[in-house]
Amino acid sequence: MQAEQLKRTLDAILLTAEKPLPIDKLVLYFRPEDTVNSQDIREALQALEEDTQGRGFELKKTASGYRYKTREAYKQWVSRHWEEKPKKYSRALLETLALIIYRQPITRAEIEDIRGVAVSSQIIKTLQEREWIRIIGHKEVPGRPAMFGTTRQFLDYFNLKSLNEMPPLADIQDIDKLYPELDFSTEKPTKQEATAQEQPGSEH
Amino acid sequence: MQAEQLKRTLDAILLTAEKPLPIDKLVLYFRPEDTVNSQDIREALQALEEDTQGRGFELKKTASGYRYKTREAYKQWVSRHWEEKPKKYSRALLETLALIIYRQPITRAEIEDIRGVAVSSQIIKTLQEREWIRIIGHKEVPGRPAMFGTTRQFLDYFNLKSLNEMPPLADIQDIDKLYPELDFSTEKPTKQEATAQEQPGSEH
Amino acid sequence: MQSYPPKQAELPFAIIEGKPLSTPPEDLYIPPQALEVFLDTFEGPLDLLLYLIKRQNLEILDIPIAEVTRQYMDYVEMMRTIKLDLAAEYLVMAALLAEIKSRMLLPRHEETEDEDDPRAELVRRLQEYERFKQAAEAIDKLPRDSRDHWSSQVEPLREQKETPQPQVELHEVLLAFKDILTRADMNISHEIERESLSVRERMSQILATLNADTFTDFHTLFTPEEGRMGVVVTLIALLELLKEKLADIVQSEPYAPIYIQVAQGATDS
Repeated sequence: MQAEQLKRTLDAILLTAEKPLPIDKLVLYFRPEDTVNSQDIREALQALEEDTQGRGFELKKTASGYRYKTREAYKQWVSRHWEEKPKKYSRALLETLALIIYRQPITRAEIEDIRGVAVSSQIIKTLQEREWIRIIGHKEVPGRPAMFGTTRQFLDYFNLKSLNEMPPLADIQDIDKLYPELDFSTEKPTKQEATAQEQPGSEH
Repeated sequence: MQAEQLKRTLDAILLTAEKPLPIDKLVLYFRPEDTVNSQDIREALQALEEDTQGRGFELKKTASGYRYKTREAYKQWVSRHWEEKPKKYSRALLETLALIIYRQPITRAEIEDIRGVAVSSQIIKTLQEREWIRIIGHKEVPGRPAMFGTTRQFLDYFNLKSLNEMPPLADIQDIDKLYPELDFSTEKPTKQEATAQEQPGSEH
Repeated sequence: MQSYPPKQAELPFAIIEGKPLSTPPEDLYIPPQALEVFLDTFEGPLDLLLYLIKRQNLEILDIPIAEVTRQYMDYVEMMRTIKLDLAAEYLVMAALLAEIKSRMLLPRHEETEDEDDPRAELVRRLQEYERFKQAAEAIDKLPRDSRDHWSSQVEPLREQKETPQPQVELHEVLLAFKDILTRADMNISHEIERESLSVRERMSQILATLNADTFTDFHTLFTPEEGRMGVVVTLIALLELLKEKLADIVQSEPYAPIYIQVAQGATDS
C-alpha cells in the first residue's frame, strides 16, 4: 500500500474508532496483500499528526494507543452537544436491557433473534456507557460474538441486592393472563403454568 | 471570531456530533460575543470541505445537515472495527421500503396490492424502529389505515439531501405500442400510462 | 416472416418476438431440491410468475398464458404435496391464471372486439411489481451508513459538567419485557422461563471469573458461606455453561483436581 493511501486509510480508521488503538492493533486492520508493517504505520501516524496542525482535533497518544481528540481550545463549544435535557430511553433499549437481564449471558444475535429486529450498536453502547451491561465473554461460534451480562451498577441503580429480587417471569406473565386474546399460552397451557410458578432458583 | 478559529471550532463540533447538524443548529453553538452568523458558518464549512480533500473522510451534507463520514474507498479497512458483518436487509424489506419511497403516502394494503403478498408486521416495525419510515396520516377509508412515508433519518442514512436524488423508477413498456400485431384492443390504445419516468415525491 | 394467423383456440407453447415455439427450452424448471427454499426465494406469486417468464426469455407483454399457468400450477401442486405452508396469495393467483386461460380460449366475437386482452391486467401488475423489485435492488446498492461509510467517533474533549442520564423505573423494564414475551412465540417464551434468574446471574459471574489463559480450580468457584442453596446454584450454573459450551471442564486423571476454563479459544474481555 502506498504511503499516501495508508495515511488516509488510518485516518478513516482513527476517525471511527471507539477507543484508542495501539500500533500492534492497527496492524491487524490490514491484509497481507496490503504489505503494511508497524514501521509504515508509525510513519503514517506521524504524518497524520502533522496534518492535524491546523485543525480542531489532534492525534493523541495515550497508554492504550492513538485516538483523535478535539483540542482543548474548543471544548467550550463542543460541550454544547450535551446541553439538552436527558432524553428518554427508547422501547428498543428497554427491551434489549430486559433480555440481557433475563437471558444473560446473551449475544447480540440472540437478542435480535428473540426481538425479531436488529439491535443498533448505539443501544449496546449506551447500555455499556451507563455501565448497566458489560461483555462477560465470547461465544465459541463463528465470529466469536460478545456475550453480555448485567453489572453491579445495574443492581445498584435499581436497588437490587441480586437478580433474584427481579420479579419472576410468572408475575410478568400474570399481566398477560388478563389479556387472553394475546394467545400467549394456548398451545400447552398446563406445562407453561406449572413451570411459571417457580421462583427463580429457589427450588433447585 | 476569526474565520480560521471559526473553522477549527466547527471542525471540533462536527467531529464529535452524534447526528448531522444543519447550519441553523450550528449557529446555536456560538455565543453572541462570538459574533458568528449563518453566512460565516456557510463559508467555514466550504473551507472545511476543501480541507478534507486529501483525507480519509469527507464532510457529507444530507437532509438533516452536515456530518463527517469516512470515504467509501476505505470501507474494507474501517469495517474491521466490528466483528460482525453489517446486517443485510431482506428483499421483502427492501421492496416494501421502495414502495414507501416512491409511492408515499401509502398504506400497508396498497403495498400488499402491488407486491401481491402480505407484508409482515415485523418489516414495518423494523423500518419504523430504524426511523426510516413513519406514519404520516390516516387514509379516510373504512378502518382508517395508517399511511407511511419516509423520514429525514432515512435520507441521512442513505446520504441523500432529498428524495429527488433517488434514481427514477424504471420505465413501463407500453403494452399496446410494442406489439401492435397482437390482438389488443385498438379502440382504447393508451390505457397504460404513457409517462414512463416517476420521481419519488419530493416532500415528506 | 409470414404473418401469424390469429387463431385464438390453439396457442403455441410460446411466442418469442412473434415466432411460435413448440418445444420448451431446457431450463424451464426450478430444480426439485430448490423447492424447499421456494417460499424464501420468491416474494409472492408475482415474483414467481416473473421468474417463470424471465427464465424462458419471454416477452412480458406477450405471456403464453397456457404454458405459464401450467408451470405455475405445477409448482403450487408440488408445494402442497410437500406440505409447505403455502400463502393464500399463491392460490388466489392460481385461480386468476385459470380464469385468464379460459377467457383466452373463448373465441372472440366481432362485437366484443373492444374488449381488453384478458392478460392486460396481469401484465400491468407484473410490470408494476417489477419496477419496484428493481428499485429495491437499486436501493440496496446505494452507499449507506454502517456498511459503506461510518460517522465520526472522535472523542470530545469537553468541560466537566454532569450530564443528567435518563431515569428508568424498574417497571418500565418489566413492561418492555412483557411485550417481548407477548410477541415471542411459545417456543421462545417457554425457553426463557425454564431457566431461573439466579442461575443466569451466576453463569455471568463464573464466566467473568474464568481466565482465558489459566485454569480455575473447580473448588474456588464455590462459596460455602452461601449455604447449600448457593452451592447448588453455582453447580447448576456451571453445568449450564458446560452444556452451552461456554466453558470446559478438565481433569487429567481420576481423583486429580478438576479445573474449569473458558471454552477452547475463548478469551475474557
